[in-house]
Amino acid sequence: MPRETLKIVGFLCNWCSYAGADMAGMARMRQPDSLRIIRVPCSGRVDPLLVLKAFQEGADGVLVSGCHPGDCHYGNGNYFARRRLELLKRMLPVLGIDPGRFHYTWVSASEGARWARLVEEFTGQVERVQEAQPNLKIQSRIP
Amino acid sequence: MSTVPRKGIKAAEPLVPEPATIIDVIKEGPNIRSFRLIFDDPGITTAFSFAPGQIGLMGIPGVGESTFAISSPPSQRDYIQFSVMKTGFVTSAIHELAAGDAVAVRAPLGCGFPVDSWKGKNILIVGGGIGMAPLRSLLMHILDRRKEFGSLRVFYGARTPADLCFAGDRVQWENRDDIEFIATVDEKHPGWSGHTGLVPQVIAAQPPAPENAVAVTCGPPVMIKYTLAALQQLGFTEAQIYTTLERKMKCGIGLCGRCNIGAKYVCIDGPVFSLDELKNRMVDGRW
Amino acid sequence: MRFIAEENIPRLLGRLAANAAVWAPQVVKDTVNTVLFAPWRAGGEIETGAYSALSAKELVLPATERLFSYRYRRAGEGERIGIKGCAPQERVVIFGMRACDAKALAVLDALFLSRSAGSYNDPYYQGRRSGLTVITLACTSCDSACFCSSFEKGAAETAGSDLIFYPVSGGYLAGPVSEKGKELAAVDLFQDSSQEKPGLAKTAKVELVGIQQRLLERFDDIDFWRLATEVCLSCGYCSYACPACHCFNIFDETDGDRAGGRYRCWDACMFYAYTLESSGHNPRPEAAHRYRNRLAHKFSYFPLNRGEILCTGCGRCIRGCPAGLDFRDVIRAVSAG
Amino acid sequence: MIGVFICQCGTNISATVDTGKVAQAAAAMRGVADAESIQYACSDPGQAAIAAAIRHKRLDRVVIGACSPRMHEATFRRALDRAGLNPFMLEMVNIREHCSWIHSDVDQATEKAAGLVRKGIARVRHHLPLSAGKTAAVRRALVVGGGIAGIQAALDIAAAGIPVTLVEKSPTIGGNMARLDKTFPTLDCSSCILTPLMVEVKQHENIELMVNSEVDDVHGHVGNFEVDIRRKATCVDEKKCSGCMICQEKCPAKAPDDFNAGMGQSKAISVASPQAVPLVASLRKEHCRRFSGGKCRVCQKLCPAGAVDYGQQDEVVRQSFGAVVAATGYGFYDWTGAYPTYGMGLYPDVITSLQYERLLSASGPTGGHIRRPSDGAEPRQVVFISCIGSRDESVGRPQCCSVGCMYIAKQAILTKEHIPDSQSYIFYIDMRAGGKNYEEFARRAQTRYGTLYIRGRVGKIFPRWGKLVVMGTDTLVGDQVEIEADLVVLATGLTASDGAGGLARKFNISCDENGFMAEGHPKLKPVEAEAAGVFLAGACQGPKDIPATVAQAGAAAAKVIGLLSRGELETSPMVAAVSQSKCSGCFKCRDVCPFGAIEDERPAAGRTAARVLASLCRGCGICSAACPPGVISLSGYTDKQLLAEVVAALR
Amino acid sequence: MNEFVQTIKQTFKEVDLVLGWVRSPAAGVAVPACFHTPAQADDAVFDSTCMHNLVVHLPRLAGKKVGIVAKGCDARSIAQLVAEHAVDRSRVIVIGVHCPGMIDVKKAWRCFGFGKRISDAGGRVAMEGKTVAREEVLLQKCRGCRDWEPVICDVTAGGATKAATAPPAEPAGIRKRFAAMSPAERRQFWQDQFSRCIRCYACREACPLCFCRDQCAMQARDPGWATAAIDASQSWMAQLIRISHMAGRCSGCEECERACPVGIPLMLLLEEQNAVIEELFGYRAGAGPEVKPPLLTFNIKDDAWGES
Repeated sequence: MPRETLKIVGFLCNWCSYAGADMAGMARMRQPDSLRIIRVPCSGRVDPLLVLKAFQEGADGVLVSGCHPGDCHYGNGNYFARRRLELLKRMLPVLGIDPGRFHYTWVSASEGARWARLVEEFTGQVERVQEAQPNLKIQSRIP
Repeated sequence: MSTVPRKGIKAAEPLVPEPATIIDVIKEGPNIRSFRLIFDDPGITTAFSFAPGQIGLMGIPGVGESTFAISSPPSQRDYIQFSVMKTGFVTSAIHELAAGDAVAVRAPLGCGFPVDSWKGKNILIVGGGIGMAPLRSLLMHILDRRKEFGSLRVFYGARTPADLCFAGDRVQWENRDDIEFIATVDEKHPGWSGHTGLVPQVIAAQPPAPENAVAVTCGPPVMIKYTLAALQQLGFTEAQIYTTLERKMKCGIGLCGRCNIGAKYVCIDGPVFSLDELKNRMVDGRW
Repeated sequence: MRFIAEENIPRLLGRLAANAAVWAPQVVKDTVNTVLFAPWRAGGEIETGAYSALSAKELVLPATERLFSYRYRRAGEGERIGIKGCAPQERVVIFGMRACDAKALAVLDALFLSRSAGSYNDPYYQGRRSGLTVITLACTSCDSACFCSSFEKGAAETAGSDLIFYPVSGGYLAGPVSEKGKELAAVDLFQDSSQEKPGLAKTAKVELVGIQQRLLERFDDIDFWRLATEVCLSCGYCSYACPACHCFNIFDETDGDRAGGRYRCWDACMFYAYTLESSGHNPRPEAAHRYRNRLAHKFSYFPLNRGEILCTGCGRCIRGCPAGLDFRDVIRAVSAG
Repeated sequence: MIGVFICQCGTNISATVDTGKVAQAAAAMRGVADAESIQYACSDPGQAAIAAAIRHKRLDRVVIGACSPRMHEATFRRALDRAGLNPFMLEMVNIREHCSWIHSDVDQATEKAAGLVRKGIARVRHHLPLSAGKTAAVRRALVVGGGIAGIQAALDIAAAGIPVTLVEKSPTIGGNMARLDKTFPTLDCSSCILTPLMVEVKQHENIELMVNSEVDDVHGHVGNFEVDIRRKATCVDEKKCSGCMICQEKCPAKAPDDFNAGMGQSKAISVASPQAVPLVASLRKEHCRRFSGGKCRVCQKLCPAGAVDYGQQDEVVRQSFGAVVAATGYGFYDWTGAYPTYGMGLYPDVITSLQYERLLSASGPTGGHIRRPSDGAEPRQVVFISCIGSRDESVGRPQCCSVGCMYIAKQAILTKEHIPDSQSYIFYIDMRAGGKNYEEFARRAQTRYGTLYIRGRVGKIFPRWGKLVVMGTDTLVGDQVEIEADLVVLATGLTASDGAGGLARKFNISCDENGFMAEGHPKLKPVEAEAAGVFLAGACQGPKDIPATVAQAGAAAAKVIGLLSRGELETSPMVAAVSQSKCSGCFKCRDVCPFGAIEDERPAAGRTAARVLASLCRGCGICSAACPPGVISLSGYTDKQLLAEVVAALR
Repeated sequence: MNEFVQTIKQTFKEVDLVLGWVRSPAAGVAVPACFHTPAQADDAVFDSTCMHNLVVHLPRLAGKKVGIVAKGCDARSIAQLVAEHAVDRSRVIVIGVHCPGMIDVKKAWRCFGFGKRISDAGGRVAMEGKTVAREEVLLQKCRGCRDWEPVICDVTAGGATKAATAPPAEPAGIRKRFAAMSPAERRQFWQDQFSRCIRCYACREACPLCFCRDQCAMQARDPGWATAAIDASQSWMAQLIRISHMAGRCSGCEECERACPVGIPLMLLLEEQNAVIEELFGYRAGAGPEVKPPLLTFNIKDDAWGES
């Protein structure tokens, strides 16, 4: 499936990862265009249900990125996020969602290059998952 | 093309609303707005007829619909008006609307006030806050047929002067000599020269006679509770007192459940009830 | 009376399936004997021995159905709404409904197809109901949750059915109730028979005389209702399983920015949210308030307004209640005064 | 009514995004009353156009598709405010950093931009007007670090009448600058320009100086940081000590001389340097005989002021501050482990530039005479090697130290002035002399002082007959070079100072990959840390020279003065709020709140519900994700807003 | 009068009411009941059909002093509620019983039909002459029970004399099949399962830990995690709201699955989640009243499991 049709949602914390993505932009680092970034104050704001909601709505991939452990703008938001998201990641196979469609990571404000690489890699990963098994959205059947 | 005048609710598809367009929005108070609208099918606006007290469901497809009393009188042929207090999901969305915006309406529904049976009687109208909306329709209707009734007395209360709706109308009502219009606010307020005090207190201070009279009341539950007590104290019987209720409703046509008070459905048997129809159900507010 | 041999049932259903969807009770795969009515396909195994967890009311009142779709379009400075209604016209044959469930259809007809003054009939219900053919399976046995005998005709109830099958040795006697049923039983898979109808089940009997008034008298005794509901979980199972419960919710769904639809779906009077108003006020805040309304609606209000008791004795609410509640105990207590 | 404005940002956006088409797509959305493409939305005419549209089209919500909200969200909020709209009815959509700058295909970028704008419109529908609360701000600033940056910041803040506490971990302020001999490019004496400022700090009525002190713990937030400052025990009563240095003279225990970068010897009890401020002795227990089990009490017996107190304990002082300046400076790269071919520090005559600086200094261990460490001989051939631990990927340090080229040139010049018959060689990678008069200065080192510049890296240093053989490549000529040197000076790169990382964590300052503290924005917030109320001065934010440090310190001071001058701060309106009627009182929010901003309240008899203390809430939203029924919600990032965004992103 | 009833009666000295079981005349099995007087407690029973977790009623009885009969697994729900400040420990008297292993009444009814008195002795479950091996109708959770001894207990009221019964079962039936499924098959599996869901919320209402009840996000219109539609996609989302909110809280009492009228195997999700939580955080919900639930805390060394 060509990359353009992928739908990937990213939840980025305002202080590190969103700024890192900005940095990648300032450096004009080319990235795949399938990502839609949603800004949140902190990765700790990302209710795992938002990720599941994205999958319910048909997302092909979901990416969450926060400040590096120890660098949270709020002290420890990403530590809570890490627990919640790791659990979510391990639950995805049970739901029948390929865990390759989900990734959580930490990108700092200065890691523009790393961000660009990450987007490239994650998009590629989702692409491969997608090729192996098309995204199956839970279907509604309302008369 | 159908030549039969249609109502704002389709007999064959009662759950499907008629598209309408807002032509004017009037800011009545801090969180109350009146919306004047016309049906997109001009035939409906022309043929639209209803009795004061009847309700309609106005909504925004994609958001939902809610029940409102029609606050314009039947004689108003240019538009129908709903007055909406912002309390939740749908009403907040409605409050965002402006002239030119589209809504979808099912109206009229329910039963209005039995005005014809009140001919020759003295009429007492007691309203509070947004509860004045259906009473505005009723009052203007009675004024249209003023000669058919005895004395006409209106008490209208709100928390503060800003919460009193229908400012333009009030000036007219206060200036007419065939109606005694008394507005009151809960507490003294700078710039307010009218009555102060809760509605039941103000009624008690100028007691209306129950003989050959009907009383109509609509307002917040607390006000209704004490107004009913005050009226009954004055000798009004349950059959002489009417109230109009607003309940959570979905279908508006007696099918979906939920709006019943005992065996009565507010959407089809009401919203206008005489007190003897409801009995004690008004007292604890649980049904 | 007509007779159809056991082995001709799949043939009969197969033929019917050519012109209509055929529904029958079936065991749900991967479950412990959960029986539901579901679309039947040739070769599918029909479970007539066990009790279905839900009635088949979804055939006339789908759990969720679209009422209309809408689309906004620009009109000068403003916008206009275009609305397109839905008119379901489905042909369904249901096989294996019980007399209680079929009776419930007749009860629902009294509401949704009413043409009394001031009320509207329901085009969606009507569209589905008129296309529905009901082949009822008469009960020769029952369990302790069944209580259809509390009503006039008990297991011999025919209302709502088009054709009733009475189990006899080697097959079923078929008794047509309606014209539809007569036509159905006329086909060559049936033959005339002079066999006696089997004896039908005698189910538990709950005394309902005077209950309409008794409930109203008990209505304000809230402590009574609190006791009655103290182990009630306030879930919606009893409503959703009930063949006669019909309350619904209406909600909108958007499909993109400018289009979408309005839908209705089942709703249950035992839910807190059912009567919750946007102001935060709830006239039925506790399970006790909701339960008394539930029983009063079934045994008092609906009979008063529509002339039918909103219960047909199927017993699902007793059999499946996760809290093991048996509302017959409450009815008995109300009757006892 | 929603207004949508798509900024072209000159060609920054419009080169890859067809802003007209994006505006058109937005106009097709429900509730969008106005959608237009603007050349520069942030410019005066741009803002004026937005304001005009707000007024004329009665807009109540605004979506601006432009650069990152981190850049201009505040700008546009102010614009909304001026136009009479609540500033929080704005949604910014990033179609520059996240779209036009990272895509090249116009169609794709345009479609993505339109999608992003649709997502913004879906979100803005759920915006609510918000207003800021006010909290009192403590009118006192904390400056951490007593180098030139901290000194300058403290003096500037104090000059505005705002009390300052200056915390320095070592026994004296002055920092690295106090250890320098002369400064480039003017060659004026470092002490001569710094010492008066140090003294002024000591004497300033608005400055409380705390040396031998470190920040232990931090609570609170902008306007009211509660900081625990640990005064480390020095066994000397600062108030009594007169700095007579008798103790140092008589102390029998030798100790390394930190001030002289290990080039000389000091004592267990000592005054850091003759110019130290405060001029107070301190005792290093790890070197003291008494503390290593002996009975020595020499210093205490001899101290004329009776200032020595062996029983002194660390003391933790809690103070409140409205704002904080981090000025923790820099350290030098430890080269010994990374450059094995340079002798791993085993050759005494391979020294660092800071050590050389101390050899040059009149106040240094050699009294300003250049003597090489191995035998005290005066070197004739001096080799300088630049970029040790900077611009060197092979040791994982790509960063430029930004001062090395200049200080080597300075040291070469000074070498010639000290020893006229000496010859200096400089191995360099590139000459970087970007500052005012820098290029001329470096040129002078070659022309007037005869310094030989060799472009290339040194491969190996090894001793031969009392000399050090320096083997390198001259990449301009393409030849091997071999120099017999008497002394080799390594221009080590600048690193974040020890402990800067720990401090950064305490104040929620993020650090870059080199360990330097990250500024809020590389262009627009060069002195603000991301944590509100925390500012950066000097080399803690990145290597820089003295003028740049002083400039940044002044800027940080100006920010602090601006922040604290009003006496109260606006609290962010984007804080959490509880819908108490729906709260079940499980307090999961309180369990996860990093700021202690949740307390319990009894809204009705028998019910407990959570309440948010808005002045403590910093808007992280961790609580919101922890609350099962979602009754605590973060204004500006409500579940509704995020859900709308998710759904719109995928449809 | 038996010892069990006697123990309950004695707790009335300290409590306003006691939650226990009585035998339902119609259903032939135990059903939950509230005893308000010692005399009412005469009807109290405890047998292997007392499968209900009565703890579900505790949060809504806040303000009253309550006695509750609790099996080992039920006691874990109480401990978890206390740890979450949802139940005031000082207002609850836990009457611990030793559980013989509970019969899955649905399975039993499948063998015998509804409403017949079930006897349970000598490893056989019997009714009206028909018998079946006990293991066949035992609740899933009772196999390999780890919680025979109540973790919270104020008085002991007897019960079974030895720890439960069957060894942990190898995944069988649906569990075995599910374990072997590919992601796509699992997605389809849930599609099928949730297309049966009628959103009666019996799962939630039966859950002792779902104490938000009336405010539950599964059902709330605002912010609208799921619409009201009774449809696979929305039901999937709604159920995941519950599963997600149960993370680190579910004590595995199986009440949701038991309550589900259409037989959705909800425990497949919860069992897996509980296993992941035990693996990641070494935590079993209901371990004790003082323990901090794992998602309400963190450890900076959590990355031992590796950043993804």
